[in-house]
Amino acid sequence: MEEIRIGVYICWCGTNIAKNVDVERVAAEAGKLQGVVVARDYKYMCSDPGQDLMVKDIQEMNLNRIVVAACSPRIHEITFRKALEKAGLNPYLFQMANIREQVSWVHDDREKATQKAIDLVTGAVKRVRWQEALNKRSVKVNPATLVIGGGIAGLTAAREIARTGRIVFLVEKEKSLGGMMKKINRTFPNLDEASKYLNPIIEEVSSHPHIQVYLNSQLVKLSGYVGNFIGTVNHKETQSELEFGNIIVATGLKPFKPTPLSNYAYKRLPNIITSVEFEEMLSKGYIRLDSRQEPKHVAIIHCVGSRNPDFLPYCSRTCCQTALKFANQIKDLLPKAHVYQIYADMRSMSKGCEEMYSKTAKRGVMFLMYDQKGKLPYIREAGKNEKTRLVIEMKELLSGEQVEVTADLVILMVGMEAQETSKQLSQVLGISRCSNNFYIEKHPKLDPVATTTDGVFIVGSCQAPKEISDSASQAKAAAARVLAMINKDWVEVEVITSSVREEICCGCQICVHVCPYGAIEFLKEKKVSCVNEVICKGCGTCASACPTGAIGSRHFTEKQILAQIEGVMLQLLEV
Amino acid sequence: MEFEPKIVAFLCNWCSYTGADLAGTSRMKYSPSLRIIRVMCSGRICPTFIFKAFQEGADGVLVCGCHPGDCHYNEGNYKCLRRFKLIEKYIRQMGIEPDRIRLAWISASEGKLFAELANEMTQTIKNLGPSTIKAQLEQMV
Amino acid sequence: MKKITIDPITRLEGHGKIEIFLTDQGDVENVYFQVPELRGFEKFCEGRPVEELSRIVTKICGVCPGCHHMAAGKAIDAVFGLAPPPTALKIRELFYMAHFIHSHIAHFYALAAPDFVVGPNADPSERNILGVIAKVGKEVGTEVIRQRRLAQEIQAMLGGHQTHVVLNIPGGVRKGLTEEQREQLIPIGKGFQKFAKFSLQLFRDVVLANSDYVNMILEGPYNLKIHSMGLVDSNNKVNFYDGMVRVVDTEGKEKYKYHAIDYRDYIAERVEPWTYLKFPYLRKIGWKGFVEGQDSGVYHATPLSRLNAADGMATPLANEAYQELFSTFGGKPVHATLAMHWARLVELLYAAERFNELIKDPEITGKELRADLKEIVGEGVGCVEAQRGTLTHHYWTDSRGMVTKVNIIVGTTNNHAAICMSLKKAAQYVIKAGIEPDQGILNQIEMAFRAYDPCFSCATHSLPGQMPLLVNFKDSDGNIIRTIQRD
Amino acid sequence: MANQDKPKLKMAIYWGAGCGGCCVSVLDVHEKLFDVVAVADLVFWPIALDIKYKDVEAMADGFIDLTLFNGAVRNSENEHMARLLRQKSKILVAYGSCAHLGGIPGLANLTNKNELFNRIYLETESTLNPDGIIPKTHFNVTEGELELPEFFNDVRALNQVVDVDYYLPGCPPRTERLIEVFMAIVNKAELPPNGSVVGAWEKTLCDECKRKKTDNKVIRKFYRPWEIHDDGETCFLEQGVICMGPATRGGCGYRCIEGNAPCQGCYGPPADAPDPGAKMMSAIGTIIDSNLEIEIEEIVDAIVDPVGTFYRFSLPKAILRKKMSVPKPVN
Repeated sequence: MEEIRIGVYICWCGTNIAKNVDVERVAAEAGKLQGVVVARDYKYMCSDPGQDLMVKDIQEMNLNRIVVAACSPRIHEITFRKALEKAGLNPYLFQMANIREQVSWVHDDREKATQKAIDLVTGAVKRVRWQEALNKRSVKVNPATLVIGGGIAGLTAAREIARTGRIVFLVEKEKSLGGMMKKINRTFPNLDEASKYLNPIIEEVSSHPHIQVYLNSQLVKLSGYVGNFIGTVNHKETQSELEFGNIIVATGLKPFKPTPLSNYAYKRLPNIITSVEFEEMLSKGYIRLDSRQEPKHVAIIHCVGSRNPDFLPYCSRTCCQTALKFANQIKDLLPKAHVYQIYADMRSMSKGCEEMYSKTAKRGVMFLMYDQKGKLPYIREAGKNEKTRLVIEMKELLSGEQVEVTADLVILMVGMEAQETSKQLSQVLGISRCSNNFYIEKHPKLDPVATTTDGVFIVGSCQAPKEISDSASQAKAAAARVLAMINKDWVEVEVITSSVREEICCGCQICVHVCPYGAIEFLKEKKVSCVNEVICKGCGTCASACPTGAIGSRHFTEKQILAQIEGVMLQLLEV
Repeated sequence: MEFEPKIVAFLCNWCSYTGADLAGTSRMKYSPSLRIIRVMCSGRICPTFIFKAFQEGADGVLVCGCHPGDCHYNEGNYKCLRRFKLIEKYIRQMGIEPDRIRLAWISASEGKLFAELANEMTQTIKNLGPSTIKAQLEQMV
Repeated sequence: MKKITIDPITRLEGHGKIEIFLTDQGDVENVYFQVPELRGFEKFCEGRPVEELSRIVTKICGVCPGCHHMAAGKAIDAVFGLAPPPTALKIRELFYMAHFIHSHIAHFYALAAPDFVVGPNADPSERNILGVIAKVGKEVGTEVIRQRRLAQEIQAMLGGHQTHVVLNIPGGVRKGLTEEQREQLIPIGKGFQKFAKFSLQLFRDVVLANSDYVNMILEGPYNLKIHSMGLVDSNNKVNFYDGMVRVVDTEGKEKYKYHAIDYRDYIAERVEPWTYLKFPYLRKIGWKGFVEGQDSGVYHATPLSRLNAADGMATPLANEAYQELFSTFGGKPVHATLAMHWARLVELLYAAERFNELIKDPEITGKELRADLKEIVGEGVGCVEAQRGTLTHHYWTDSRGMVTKVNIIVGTTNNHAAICMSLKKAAQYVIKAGIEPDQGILNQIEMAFRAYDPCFSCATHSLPGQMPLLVNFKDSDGNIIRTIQRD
Repeated sequence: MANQDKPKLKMAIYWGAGCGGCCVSVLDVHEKLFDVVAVADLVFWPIALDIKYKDVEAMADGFIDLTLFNGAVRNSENEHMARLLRQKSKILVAYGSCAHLGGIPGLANLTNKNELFNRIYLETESTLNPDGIIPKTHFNVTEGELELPEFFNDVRALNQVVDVDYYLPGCPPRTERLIEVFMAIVNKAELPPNGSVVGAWEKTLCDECKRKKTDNKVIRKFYRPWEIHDDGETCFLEQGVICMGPATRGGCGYRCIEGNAPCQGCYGPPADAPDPGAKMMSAIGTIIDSNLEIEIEEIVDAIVDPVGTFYRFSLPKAILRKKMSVPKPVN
């Protein structure tokens, strides 16, 4: 075996580390460790001169293992790996000791902090000796894409991709395309007709030569991995197998049914309808009661189901704007009608909505605030001598008064919840859901349309309730991600994976169900397990579940970790 | 001089380790007794690691993973939990105080909780006193 | 005072060691037999699930693992309050007969026969199994090995593991016997019986026909007037697997007959500071020291004691052989230590006959192999006859069947005191002031002790090759004065 | 039969803290005995004790070609012989589970000398010992002094006392394996590097086990062997009974499985396992089929004896090789 020649670099991070850690002493102690050829401390290791210093050492002293003690590897591991590559050394022959976030920033006692830093460096040095060169691997990408869901998000994504001449399979569980948006009459804040936007897209998608639309269909089975998926789609009796390289999930959401909130008397008293039902009414071009008369008093109750710990703990995000939109539509159609906004919080976010809010207020719409934490508004049938059929009892928060709102039509702004199918689909796709059953993105801030499963993207309201514009932009973002991958033609896959030593594997098959990604397959003829390293994400759970030691976890091998334990416990310095 | 425990802590990369980093970026102070070792997932943690830590003289061993349901790899933390329960039973049978090992869930946003955990565990170990395991293993009589 | 150390001896639990102290005149002052080893199963079995003990205690002795397996199996049945179905009991006994056959063959031919077939004073390098084979011919030798192998293979067939058998499970056995297997075993059983009869004939021809041997057997040093213990069935016939413990006194009269579970009322164990092995004795009489006779608590549990303690054998041919033995000695009980070899062959014949009875029994291939658990009683005693003595296992458990306490009295332990006394007698007889002991004399000391147990005997007559024995004559300061070596 | 001109192999077998089963496994060469005798001379056999120590001491270093040391190191006599035989032998083989891993006697590392002596010489129900006599290493009888070896507090495997050339595992080793290794040595065949396990497979038992096994390795409830009705053909693990097969080297001929009993690991762990029981413990923990802490605790509760299950034959070679005595907290 080659002689191990380790270089150790202790970063001061200006004073960030140097203030609480005696970096010179750490370097001195590291220098005494077996295999360490050079140990230096430097002001900023991540800076160009810092990296150059390391690169120069590697080349001049032909170092073959590097340890940097600095900030968290989550910040600069990549940086230093690149530096190793630059020096012609495999980037995985590198280990970091986190002496900033986990030492200098959290300990004041300089002596103890220094001691701890020395231990962590020793651990890294012991570990790096056992680290092996790993090579990046990539797979070809199938240029076809599967889009699940034919709402505005799915349609947009499908169109974007198809327009570049790539194949798209669009799977919609309903009998027609359009999704929630089809149910919407006009969009806020400008009250444009939704169909004006939606229909041309549906038109283009349905007739596009590169898009195959599957209606009344569902994805029931998925195998393969990023770039090379195979999916089974059920449509009515028939089934078809499709091959594609990426998946865009755009399954949207569904409106909340207000029946459980008995205080709103939905379906119990006449002329109490949901926001969705009201949209349909508007699409028919009129506003009327069961009696076909026009209402004189219209009350709009907000947050029905939303922001309610017993139902939908979250904000459904579009209801407030829609309620304002309704007020305007009512005023347009029935200028004499009295409109009441019974709200908990006005959240008129998104471009142009705040303006819509003040505009609406100016049109004589009355805003009444109720206490969501306290007693919710209660709808009762009006008595004989009252002028309307319905009365809403509520405590008005701003005035602090108990008031009764008279209404002949009540619109319940129902919240939006995840599809029932979200669980089943999440299992098929191997993506996870949040506590509210919406799909979880890979990173809430920095990677909002990707998921932890490579090649699977989530767009629109299946990730959380959204307005049309957000859904569209997510769809285009995902499309761009997919197209980028298709054009690159290959995709890099995880290097830190598990692998099986077939000469040791006894074929007990304990590992098979341990893998959360189904990356482990038992080869019957060979009587051994085999890890599909493209699917494997490198969690290493199988390595710790393997009773024979046949499964190894690259870059986190038993030898490496045990050596690190030995290192951090090694008493170098008696305090 | 006062007994300063050495606790080997195994942290998963995605939640716990990031949580520990957050404690740092938020400049929270906690006991210097921990020696953190990073693994990708708490599901990687094998009994061997824990036994080895004690053999090398650790006064305690801390294992941290993502909260149930939040595992970056879906279920690794559950697998860790299952093993841990068995390890606890074994440790007891071997005459080691069960309080010397601890499993805790720390999310990426729980820097404060991590700092508190570190202090708490350090206190527990201080109350137990230094581990004699290494010494006992080294003497063959 | 001089001290001789004879140290060629092995053990069940630990190696054996003989210390002979001589008076200044050179007469034997005293003899000590020491067992220097201990493993402590009684202690480390605590905390284990009780059903595992049947698999753990076989490791007490790899020479007679089956005996510990059976004693444990019975104790565990009792802990679970289970009575195994007839088929299970018969399979266990069938296995046990095979176990006896293998062990008795090994002992007689590899360990005892050399003294008689080759001769007590013959060249030690020939006084071993190969020497026997040389005398009786290779066919016979091969046959000896073959019969032992068959017995071993049957143990493997029934108990999985040929040494550390796994047959027993609480309330029965893990594995049944198929028709095919039974068919296979029938001819083998016949072979056993034939071979047992052959062996008895060999004993008559070689030993009984030789007046020197007969005298030697009858001679004082090889006689020990002590009580005899053994398991007997309802007709007071010898039984290896089950029955009540019967003790007859030095006159042959029944002294006690008790259920194994009451063993503590009848047996107590004494601790001596100079050996790790304890000394069981008859509790009601009490420990009177290493002395013979009706008033001594010393007893033995050996093939001979089993015959003494019984009224006969349960199978016809073995019973004839039994009668022949006692009539030859002019009645019961027999105290001639060397007659143990003969008794062992009578038992070999019984084991073979019983094997054949069982293999013909229709129930042996039955399908009901286990009784199902009802409740955990929490205490159980299991007692069987091991080749080398009555073996008792006693377990206590908690409500989950986890072992809280274990007490074991191993076969050979029963004979610890007797062995010490036989050795002293032999030594006193052969080592005389003025006469320099030679290797023949040393061998005669060992013969006294070899009769008790193969584990104690394979020492000087083991596999071929150089197996010298050596005696150091030491003065009281332990300096070696002279050494006799046989090689 | 090997040819006669070849000098015979000088072979020794010593029996430490073991049961003799290893010696029986040697006897079980049966008819092959004649072949063995033709090529080997037994120059030492367990039974010839300190006399033979003197003989062995008299031998030149390396005089013995091959020593099979069986049994663990339990007392000073075993240790002395281990050192002596190491010195006198060209090849020292740790023969059988006890020498290899500590074996069943190694379970005594869950207790200690005092507890053990107290139980056996004072507390056992059939013992009458009013004077509280405990055997002593040196004791003066009226005629002179008697000596006994010193009983150690811990049980040790052979390589915890001396360097071992090869390990031939098993309780006892399967005789076929012994013959293969023996013949390889006799015929001066290429031997694996020192410190290797010989006479056992690289793969673990499942590889050759005849029972039906699938990937259905999720366990909702663990059973003790008597709690199930074994169907005689389904993998024990899949029936909820812990079987050490997956973590135990093959080579034994799955004899316990043949007897419908689960493997308990006498052949020891596969190559380079840092701890003999941890991997199986980890595997078993992983396949517990529940994510609820309370439920998991219930399931684990049914694994009644982890040490006795995962370290049945190997406790002295475990990383935590003996039960710790916890000093009483000072307050």
